[in-house]
Amino acid sequence: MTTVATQIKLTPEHNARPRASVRSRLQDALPKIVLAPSFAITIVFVYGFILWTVYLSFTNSKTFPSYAISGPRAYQRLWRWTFESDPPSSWYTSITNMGIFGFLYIFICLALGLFLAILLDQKIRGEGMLRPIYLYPMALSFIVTGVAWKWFLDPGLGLEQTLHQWGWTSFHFDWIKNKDFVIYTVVIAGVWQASGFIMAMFLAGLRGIDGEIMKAAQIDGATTFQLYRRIVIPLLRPVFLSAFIVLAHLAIKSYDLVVALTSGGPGGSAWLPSNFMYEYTFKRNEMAVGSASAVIMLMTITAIIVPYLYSELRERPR
Amino acid sequence: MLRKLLIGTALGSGLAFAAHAQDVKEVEMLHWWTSGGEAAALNVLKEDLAKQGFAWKDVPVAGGGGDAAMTALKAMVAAGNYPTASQMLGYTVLDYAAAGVMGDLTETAVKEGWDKSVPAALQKFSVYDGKWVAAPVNVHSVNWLWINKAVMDKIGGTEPKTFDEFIALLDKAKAAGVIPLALGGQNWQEATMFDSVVLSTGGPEFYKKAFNDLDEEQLKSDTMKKSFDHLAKLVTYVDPNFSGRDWNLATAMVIKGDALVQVMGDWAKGEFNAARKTPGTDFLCYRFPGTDGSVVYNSDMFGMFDVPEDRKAAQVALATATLSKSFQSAFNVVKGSVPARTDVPDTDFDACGKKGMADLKAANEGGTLFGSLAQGYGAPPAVANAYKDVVSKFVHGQIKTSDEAVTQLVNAIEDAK
Amino acid sequence: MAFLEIDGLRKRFGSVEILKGIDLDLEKGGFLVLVGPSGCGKSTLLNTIAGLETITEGEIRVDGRTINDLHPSKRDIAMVFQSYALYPNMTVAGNIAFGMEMRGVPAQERQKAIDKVAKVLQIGHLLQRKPSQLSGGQRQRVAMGRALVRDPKLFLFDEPLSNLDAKLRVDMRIEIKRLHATTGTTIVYVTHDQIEAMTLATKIAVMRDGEVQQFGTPAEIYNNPTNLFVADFMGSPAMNLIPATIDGNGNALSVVLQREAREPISLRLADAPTGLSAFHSKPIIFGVRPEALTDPEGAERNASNIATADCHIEVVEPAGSDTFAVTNLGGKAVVARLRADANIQPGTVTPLAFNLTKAVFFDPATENRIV
Amino acid sequence: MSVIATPARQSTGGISARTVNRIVVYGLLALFALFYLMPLFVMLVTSFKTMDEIQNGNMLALPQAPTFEPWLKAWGETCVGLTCAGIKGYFWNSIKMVVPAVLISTLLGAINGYVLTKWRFRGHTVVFGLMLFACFIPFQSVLLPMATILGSLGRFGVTLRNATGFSFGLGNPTVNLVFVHVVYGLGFTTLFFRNYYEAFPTELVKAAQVDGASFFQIFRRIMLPNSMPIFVVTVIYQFTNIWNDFLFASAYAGTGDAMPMTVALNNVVNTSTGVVEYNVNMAAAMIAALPTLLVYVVAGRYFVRGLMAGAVKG
Repeated sequence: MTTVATQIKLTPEHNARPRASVRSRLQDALPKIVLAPSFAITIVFVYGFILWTVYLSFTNSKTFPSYAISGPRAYQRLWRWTFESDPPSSWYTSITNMGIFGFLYIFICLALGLFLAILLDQKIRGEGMLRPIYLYPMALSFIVTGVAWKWFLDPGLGLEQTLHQWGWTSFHFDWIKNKDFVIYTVVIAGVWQASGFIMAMFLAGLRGIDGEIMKAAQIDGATTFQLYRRIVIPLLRPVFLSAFIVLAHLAIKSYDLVVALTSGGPGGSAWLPSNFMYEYTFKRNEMAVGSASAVIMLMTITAIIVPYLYSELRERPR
Repeated sequence: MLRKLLIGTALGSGLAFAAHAQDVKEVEMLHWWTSGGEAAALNVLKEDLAKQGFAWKDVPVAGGGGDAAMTALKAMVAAGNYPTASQMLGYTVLDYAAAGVMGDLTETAVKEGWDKSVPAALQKFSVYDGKWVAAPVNVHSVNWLWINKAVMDKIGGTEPKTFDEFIALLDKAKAAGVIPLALGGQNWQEATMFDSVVLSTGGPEFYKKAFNDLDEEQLKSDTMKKSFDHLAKLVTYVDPNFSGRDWNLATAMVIKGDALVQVMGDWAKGEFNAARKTPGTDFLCYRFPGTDGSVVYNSDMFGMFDVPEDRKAAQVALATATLSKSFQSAFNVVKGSVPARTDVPDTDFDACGKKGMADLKAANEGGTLFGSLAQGYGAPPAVANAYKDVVSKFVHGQIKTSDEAVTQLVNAIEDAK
Repeated sequence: MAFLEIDGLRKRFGSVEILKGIDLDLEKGGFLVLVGPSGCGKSTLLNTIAGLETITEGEIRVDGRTINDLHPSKRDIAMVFQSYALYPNMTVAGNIAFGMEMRGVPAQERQKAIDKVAKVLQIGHLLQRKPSQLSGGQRQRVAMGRALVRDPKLFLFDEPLSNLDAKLRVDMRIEIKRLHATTGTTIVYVTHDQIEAMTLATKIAVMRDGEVQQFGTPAEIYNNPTNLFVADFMGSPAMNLIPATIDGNGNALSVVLQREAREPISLRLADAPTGLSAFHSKPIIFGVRPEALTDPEGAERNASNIATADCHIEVVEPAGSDTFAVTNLGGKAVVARLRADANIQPGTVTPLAFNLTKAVFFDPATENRIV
Repeated sequence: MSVIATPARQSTGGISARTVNRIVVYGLLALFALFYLMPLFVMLVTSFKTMDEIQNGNMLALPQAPTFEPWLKAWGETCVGLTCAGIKGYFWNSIKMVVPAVLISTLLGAINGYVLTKWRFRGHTVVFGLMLFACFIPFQSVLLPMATILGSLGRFGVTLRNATGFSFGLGNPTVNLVFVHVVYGLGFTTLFFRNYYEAFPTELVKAAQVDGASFFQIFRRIMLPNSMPIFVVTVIYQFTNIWNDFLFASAYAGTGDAMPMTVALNNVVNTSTGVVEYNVNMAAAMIAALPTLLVYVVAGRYFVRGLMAGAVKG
């Protein structure tokens, strides 16, 4: 049978037949009635607010929202900051940082998460102890761990200082103080926070793979490396996609990571678009620019996420 | 939206008024003074009010030098839940007043004679459209040097009177193996220092035209370029790990003798006080070389919101207590700043405080009291932050030359206006 | 009036028509099997009877009452699912009693009913287990118990045996047959297995592409398939369907089967269907079931029309009870069913007897039976 | 599944390849464990040091004279704004906000997932797509419009109170926060449950329908009892996110009587003047994080199991 046939159809197309009783029609509509509040809430509080933001981006809103449309000046400014940016504007820094951070953060988290999951899947004694160790960073607010990381990465207090005290005086690690490298320290802390969670997702995926497939591959003479590369990793595709969604969402919302760790970095060199947006909306009283940057962020997310959602959600013939 | 909000609030407050015939004996206060010393200073006010029978509903939101608090305030105002008062800075007061959400304290102000005792420069921010909307708590001045006396003695330095003498002093410290200049590499600290550099390089007239009037001629002048050169020179005396450092950690370097001097506002004195250091014997306070006679200020204000009638009595009590001479003295002794009214006796203040009060009075009378651009008293936040961006990028090397810095500054300010 | 009546039933999903006008009826106590290849709409039809899917057009009546718009629980039906659909969080007893619980039957009565059913199905010792602790056959029994306990007007079975192994499947088939015989309930049963259909049904509906191809008793379906599809689908091994031509004139028609490297076989038809005369010299499909093509000794003695022809035997498959021989006629492999002890060797030429009384003819163009 | 345990082919020089293999695997795991534990270690040792030791000693060194003082101070004495009674009181504020928010958003997610998989209707994918995309909205950009709406609700609450004597929670900061977290948690909870229920046998629902169970009875008796794994995942995820939220908490519930733990902690940690009491800050941070840590350690096992059971399926 096709997928459609196994679904229970709720929109009855009664034609030329006696009308169902009010009660039974209510029964039929019940699932929709139950879903309606959630959906309505989403429409109002997400899409309504998105529209509101889009509207504001075309106004001259400063400290407070103003509702007189005044044209795309905010976008023109962002455009100029993107393409005539020497020395780099805060906006240019934010979006290039987003590129660097987004790519490295997602890539390293996926790679490290998969790697740890594979290691942890080798019938490890003490897995029950290791797993929470890898997972716990996700449980802590960065308000808290940001301070610890800031210390650790500070050349005068942390790793560099410690290694110097231990006698390795030529050791040098001052990325957090360097405008060109500070974004990579944000990556390190971000990876620390999220990779354990990704590890858990991969671990779950690995445990879900049919053992017989693995045996078959081993009998076929695949080496361990080949086994993972050719069989296991392709089978984990759905996990990759889910992990990607989780990481992309975390990357885009990374705000306090930057603030707690770097206070924005030397000369604002660690900014991400969410910092830009917050800064312009709330601190610089340029709400129109903040809104416009939010709109551009949302458009970028749409461009990345919607094709994924489409491919995942369209009816697949079985 | 705001208009709708206001109607809603009016409606809400009307109903609330109907419901409560009695006044609400409570002040709701949003602030970001959460550290020990600040909280202690604010406690003086809380106790003052308690004596009059008013409860204190605390809304502390720390972080980012008031950023988090201002975001919370914006949300509260958008929701129509105005606090009785909120700690606010400069142009923010005027923005909220323009939006029509501030109360009117003119009556109290007249009765208490605020317009005579509060410096005119401050009134620019506490009075909107002829109405008193905020109570200034203090006046901070930005153009100070804070010097460790022991280090100064060791290297045999004397008070620098010009920028060149200052550089010579820093060189001595460098030669003695001390970090000459303690700086926290955050944009507001860098820009705060630059305020003083510009005042020193160009003089009071130049500072006013450039940083308060935003005169383009001055902004792109050679004097501005020279100011950036001076800033570049100063940055060479900073230790390599300065980037991202909090200001109080920089102050701590001076207190401990790791560094000779910090260029910082007088809130730094609160740190010396907390460390039980005495001016004159443990540390020295000098005006930034070449800025004696002028004061670059910022001021904490308590913005008074348009609260329902039944909360007005509490608000008036709060405002009156805030500007009372006793509180002004007690608070500012702890905080390191000077009173917001010029008629407070300086008996309880230490040497630096006394000098600060005298300087403020003189500057007020002499017309050399200028708002700090870095602290949001020279121009609206959009401009001030654009300015901080340029200074910070210059300090950290994204902007490489003084010429470029001047061009960028002019463009950024023009863009943000 | 029949007990279950389905009139002009149609179901559409958007522009796709899943059921294209179904008319069926079943007497009380009957056993209707819906059979067909996957995708033919048989499960959808069952679901519409259960009320799990709505219908677009038409009417379903049970015991004279239209149930089109009734909620499944109001139709007085019970259903056994392919996967058994046992609630994993409940014990066997809980599963069996759930329906009664939903109807507000007091606990005591529920217990009684459970005990009764457990006795019938011999699952008394399993009552406190969870479904995950049961074997496949046990789950099947519990699923049936859940249906039985309801004592409904109508039982619906959706491919209930397809998840069992071959032996268990035969056992359960017999069990279901016995259950039907002893309880006398009315059953609608969906399967894609034509043996199940033949053995269990009192009525069979063969379906394809949302249409009923033929509706009748198992014997009718088997012996008188109305078209090529039914002929091909029902019976195992399947009916031999051999391309042929009609020769002769008037009443003396014969069917001619081509052979490779030999002259064609011509079989004379004694009482050919009347429609066949129109196909003179035209191609037809000649259908003969394997058991109607056998060794001359094993052929039905009293059949009125038997023709014998020498055939080249290509493969011999001894199956124990029978021996199957494969020859080639009309370009197709044709299976003959011989006695188990028939002495036959592959590669030899042996005479085979065609029981033409049982033969059927189809029009290759319309695929319908020629009558 | 588990592989690599391929038996050693030849043992070379006494130590088998397998042993070497195991040593490498355990070594790597231990190394990464160190990486993950390092900040926790720094926080822990700092919280037991005196201020003197922190300022003059090594960050990674063990405390020479361990003291519980910072913990006691953080718990009962440190100042949050003008109130100096430690952070203990804010636990309750957070709990009474987090627990309902987590439960409501999880239950709604469950029921949404149930409808979106088992009671499909035309356009169900669009509805789900829209709800899922909602996860990506940056919270900073909803702060103000949300405040406006909460404000209107609050005024409506006042009207209600005047009319009926009850405000039905409208205008209460805790209720507001619960509402906000439910609204912006729905996307993820619905995603989790939808993916889980997608693999949940539809025949069970049909069977229950035939058995006469209603829409809600099926949900309560059939779906929920079989949703434990995904429940654990969703609750952990929501609990962590809501407990750690600062933005909404500070904007909508900054006042003392509703202030959640994160805002209080921020007020302790994020002071910009005075000597920063790192040991107290670290202790406070640890205390504030205890509930989430506990949840991860206790439920960590079920977490992976729950992820396995469906949350990671595309």
